Amino acid sequence: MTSSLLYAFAGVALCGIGLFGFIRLRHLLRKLMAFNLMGSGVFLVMVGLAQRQGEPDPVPQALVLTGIVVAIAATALAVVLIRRYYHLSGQTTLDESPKEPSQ
Amino acid sequence: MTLWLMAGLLFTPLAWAVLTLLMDFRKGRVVTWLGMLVQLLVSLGLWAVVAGDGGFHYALGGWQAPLGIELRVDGLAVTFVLLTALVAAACGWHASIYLDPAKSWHRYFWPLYWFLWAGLNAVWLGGDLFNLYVGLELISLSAVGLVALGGQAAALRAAIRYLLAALLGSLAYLLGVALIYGQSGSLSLAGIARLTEQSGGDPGLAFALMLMMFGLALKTALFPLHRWLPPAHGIAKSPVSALLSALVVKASFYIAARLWLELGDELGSYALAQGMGLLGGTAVIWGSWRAFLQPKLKQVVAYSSVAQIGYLFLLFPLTWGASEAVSMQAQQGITLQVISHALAKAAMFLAAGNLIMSVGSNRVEALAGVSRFLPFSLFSFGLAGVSLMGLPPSGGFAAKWLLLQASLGSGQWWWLVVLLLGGLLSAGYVFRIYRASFVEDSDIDHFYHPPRSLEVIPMILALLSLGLGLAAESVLSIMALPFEEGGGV
Amino acid sequence: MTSSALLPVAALMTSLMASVIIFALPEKNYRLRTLINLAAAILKLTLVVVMVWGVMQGREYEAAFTMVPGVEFVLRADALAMLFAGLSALLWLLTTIYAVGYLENSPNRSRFFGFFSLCVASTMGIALAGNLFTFFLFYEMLTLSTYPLVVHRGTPKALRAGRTYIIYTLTGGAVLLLAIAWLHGLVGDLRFQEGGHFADLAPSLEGPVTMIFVLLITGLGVKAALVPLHGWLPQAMVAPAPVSALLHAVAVVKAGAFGIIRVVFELYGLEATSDLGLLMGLAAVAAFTIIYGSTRALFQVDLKRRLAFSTISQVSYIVLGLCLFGPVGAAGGLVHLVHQGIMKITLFFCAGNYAETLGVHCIDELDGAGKRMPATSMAFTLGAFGMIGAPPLAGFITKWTMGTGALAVGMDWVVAVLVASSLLNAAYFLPILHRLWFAPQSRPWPEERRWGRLETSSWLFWPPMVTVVLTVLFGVFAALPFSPLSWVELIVLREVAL
Amino acid sequence: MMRSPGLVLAIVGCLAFTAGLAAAVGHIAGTPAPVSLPDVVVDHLAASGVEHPVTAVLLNFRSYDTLLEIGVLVIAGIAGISMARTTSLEDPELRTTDSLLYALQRWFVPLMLMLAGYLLWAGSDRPGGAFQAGAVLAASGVMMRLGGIPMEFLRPGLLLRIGLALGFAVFLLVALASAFGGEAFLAYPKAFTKPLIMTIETLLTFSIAMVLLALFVSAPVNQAQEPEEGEQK
Repeated sequence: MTSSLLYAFAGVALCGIGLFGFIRLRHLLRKLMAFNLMGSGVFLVMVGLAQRQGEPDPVPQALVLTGIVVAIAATALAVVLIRRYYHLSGQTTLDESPKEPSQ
Repeated sequence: MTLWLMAGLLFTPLAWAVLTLLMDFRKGRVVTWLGMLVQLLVSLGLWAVVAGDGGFHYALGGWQAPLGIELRVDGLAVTFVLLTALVAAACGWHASIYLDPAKSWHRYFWPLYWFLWAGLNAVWLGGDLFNLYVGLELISLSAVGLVALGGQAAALRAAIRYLLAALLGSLAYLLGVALIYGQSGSLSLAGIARLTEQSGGDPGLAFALMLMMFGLALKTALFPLHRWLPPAHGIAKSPVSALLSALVVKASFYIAARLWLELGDELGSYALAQGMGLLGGTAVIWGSWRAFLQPKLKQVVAYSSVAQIGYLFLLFPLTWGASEAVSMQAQQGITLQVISHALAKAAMFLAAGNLIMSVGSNRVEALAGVSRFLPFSLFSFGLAGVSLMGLPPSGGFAAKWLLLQASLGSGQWWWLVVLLLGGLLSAGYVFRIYRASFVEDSDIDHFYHPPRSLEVIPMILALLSLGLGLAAESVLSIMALPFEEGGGV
Repeated sequence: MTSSALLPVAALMTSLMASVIIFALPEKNYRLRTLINLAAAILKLTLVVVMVWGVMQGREYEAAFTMVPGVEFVLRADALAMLFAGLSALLWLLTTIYAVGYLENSPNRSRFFGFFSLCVASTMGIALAGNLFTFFLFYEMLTLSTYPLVVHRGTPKALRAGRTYIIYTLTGGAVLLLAIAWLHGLVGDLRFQEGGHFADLAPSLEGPVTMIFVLLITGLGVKAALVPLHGWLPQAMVAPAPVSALLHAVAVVKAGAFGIIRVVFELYGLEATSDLGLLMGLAAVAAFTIIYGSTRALFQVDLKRRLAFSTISQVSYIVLGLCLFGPVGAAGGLVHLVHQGIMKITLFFCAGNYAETLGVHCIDELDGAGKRMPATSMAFTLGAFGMIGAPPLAGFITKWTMGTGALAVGMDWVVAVLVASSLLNAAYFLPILHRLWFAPQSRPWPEERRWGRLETSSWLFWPPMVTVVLTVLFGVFAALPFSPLSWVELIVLREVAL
Repeated sequence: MMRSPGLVLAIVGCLAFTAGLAAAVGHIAGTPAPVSLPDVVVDHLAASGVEHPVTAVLLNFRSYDTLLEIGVLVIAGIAGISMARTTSLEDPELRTTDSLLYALQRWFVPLMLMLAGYLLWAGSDRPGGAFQAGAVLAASGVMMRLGGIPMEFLRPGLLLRIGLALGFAVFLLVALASAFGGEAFLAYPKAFTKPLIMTIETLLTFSIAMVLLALFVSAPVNQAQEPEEGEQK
């Protein structure tokens, strides 16, 4: 069991926790946190699993860098949306208030 | 030549995204028209090239896989590229007249629109698992941006829900990629396929495949993961809804199908295949039923997308462990279904937009008497409906026919029920709209007449989807073309 | 494309193009619309006549291309196709003329005539379809193009009728599709051909093929209004009179019957069908439908509803004829395709005239209408007598041929059925005739309109006159060449090589 | 005991997922990868124009990914400013009058700028690169913003939009130029590989910082909203 493999398993744990949070939490910002947690988990798995023999592998590191940027973009977009949503509806969750037209 | 076509295909949308970002709505509109023309020509050219002398792999930056990213340019890919060019151009054209230039935020429609188009092309041509992931994100984020554009609380709620679903989906997919890379050390789909063929099935990879399938199914809104779709597609501006329903959901399905066809035999299982098919079948029934109940016109169309997407997932059971011929029939049927649904659904949303615009209400009952005032848009809506019901000679019918043959050929008769019942149920909600439009005793007698061009666009799309059935043979022939192997290793 | 391929396509295109142009025309522009309608109808009629002549010489007209992988789209003009095509081309012309008068200054006319032409195009396609797949294509097209005609008036009643109609026909279509797909999976793409395909059938296939036959007949029976699949027909009566006329005489019910003919004669083959023991069952259903329809007709007070139930019974003559397992009986069934068409369309034209001119819809309002509208009433009378089977009218030819056919193959019970239904026909037609001619006018007409010297608008006046004359001619000169009967005998010689 | 079946379901589901994932990872870890990409990278590193393998992969071997990735970032930026208040950037909740913060700014902002420059330059031969630099740059911007320095150029206008798109546009131009040069799309001409990559990196740094900063600054929402189609306003 190399150290990088340890990272991989840590990543697995993070994925599980993140998923649980993503499913259960209702406050949108918390959901977003949970998503980011899961994301980090995925990145850990990606890097850790790839260089389990110990020698560094640049490719997954590059991939993870790209992944991080994408995740940040997504998070930023989500925050903007959530904030505007809060501003317009005063809500922090997705459940519909009675006055909204229900889908 | 090919180089230029590829460059044009990948470069134009991105470049136009930048250009239109720097302009206001009106200028952006003019520039966009030019870009559409370029895209159409380039896509057509590439299609002609592939139709002429077969598909090929295209190594970006001159770096072969597995080091670099290779694009897979085969018959299927160019068919979808061409389809995208058609539908996206139509929607863009419609939007350029439909959207109100006075609203300051509409200027941001064009860049998002072009990024979406770029993402779609990237996905159709992508042959590299991670690159596909980036392409998917490009699509999702621009789509969410379009849904939320200038919207109010309800629109934002839909957009957020859409974004969260999309993000979860792509994470699941990415996790699968991570596992596959850890196992095979490569990201090129072709290469991985060859490896798995040599090494055979593997539990780790099987789990990875399941993860990816889940993620992609979530992004494709497969029942029961469809809850995010109707609000998003229903509340967006009509041209946007058209783009989303016609193309965006297809992108994630396309990746799922590619994975399945390359890796399914080794890594898939009968249970997984049947399970996907079962969910698809349920989606057909449930989606049609919900569509029948919706009070709002665009909600009806949106739920019908849920149902129509269900058909696509019959690909999995019908190709798993099936004979070459049957599997081919199934693939052709699904391809036709994708194309015809894209055309029909785009037509339907655009027509729905026109109808709503003219009666000033988005409810179904409001259509009473519209058949007297707006026959043209209504007629486009109806023709599109024919294709959704799978009645001849539409593309939807040809697709249904091939799927019937495939399910008979593979002895999986239970899909017949889905196919036939689904057709009848869709007739249920389509005829509900017709019916509403034939009602004569309507109290409202003032109808706003949208510009002619707004009415022409959905008609063209609807006619295409209707005529597709007659040309099915020639459309499908390009899929069977020879394909030069690549993918490194 | 050679001329031989061009002709059937052209015959199809005339009405298709007409409908496209009409849809494009603005509502107000009714002169041009009428002109296009009539021009297209006449053009189509001439094309059909040319093809009939050619087929007579034994020429083959065919256009085909591969539509979906493994399936061909075939348009083919053979003798049988010509029988149906000729009928629909002729009656389209008359019905168009009638409809123009009937719908004068009513709303949504461009929509009406657009779908009207579309409906005829589908009928033409059904006639010319060279294989089951192509047939199905136009069969569903017919469903779609008739729906707007049925609900044309947009009243709640019409919409309800439309709903019933669409549920019946689409379900039938689904069943038919299943059967076609299954058959295609078993034996591949089969074209219609004289004598059918299953003369020597592998025993292993007999089971499925039998089930497929049942499915096929079920799918087609919906439109042919075989009991118990007839529920939509009486409701569809709310449609405007020309539509009912077309639905009953040419388009929908005939499409079903014609499909059954194609399946029995040219797909399975008469012999194979009877070897599989399917003819008897079909005969029983047909016989039951005949009696049932006539009986129900007795109790209808609405004129058009009575005619509707009479259609249900009359159309089954065609099916019954096929089941008589012999050239003569088959001829009787086939010829009724034409005879019932012209007779029934006459009756509906007249019913429409009563409604338009006098505002009469129920039978008990008809008292003394014969004096007010002698010509129309004369036509109605002749049509009715034709239906009853009084010599020398067309209906008599049918029943006579069928009767002899039945006796020739020793199915005497069929004769009993024929006699019984004729009596029933008499029972529900004669009272009407009595009211027309002998009952004095008891009350003023519900809403009377007057048109100069003719008893009604000339658009409405002439079509029934033409059809009634044909009713007589087809009866009297049944023996001459090109009469429906002789044409049918030509077909039967090719079909039933016994 | 149990609060709701949903909760239990979620717990069970997540545990199952985690277990499955762990099993998969464990299984994969046991088997050697048939392809060793690192070796391939090392072989081609010389041709890549940069010494650091990660940067080589990012900006040369898999530059298409990076191009699209920046696209994604720009999209987020666009969506952000599409909701921006256009009248004024002054937003009380983003103002502070903390004297300590002022003091810190004087020291930190220049430092952070230097650090950003260093990260950018370091990227070519050791860990670092455009994104890290951009992030630091943006952070310093955020700090100034908090300090109440107006930074008018962040008002949604042509300037901001140019800033957003600049890095991406240049990247794109290089990509196309390579096509002009007869190479494949995105293939840098051999001679200029290094300078090209450096220019791209620099401009990317700038744009990335712009996007992140814009997302922070123009997050305040405007009142502009339009009703759903067919709903009365």
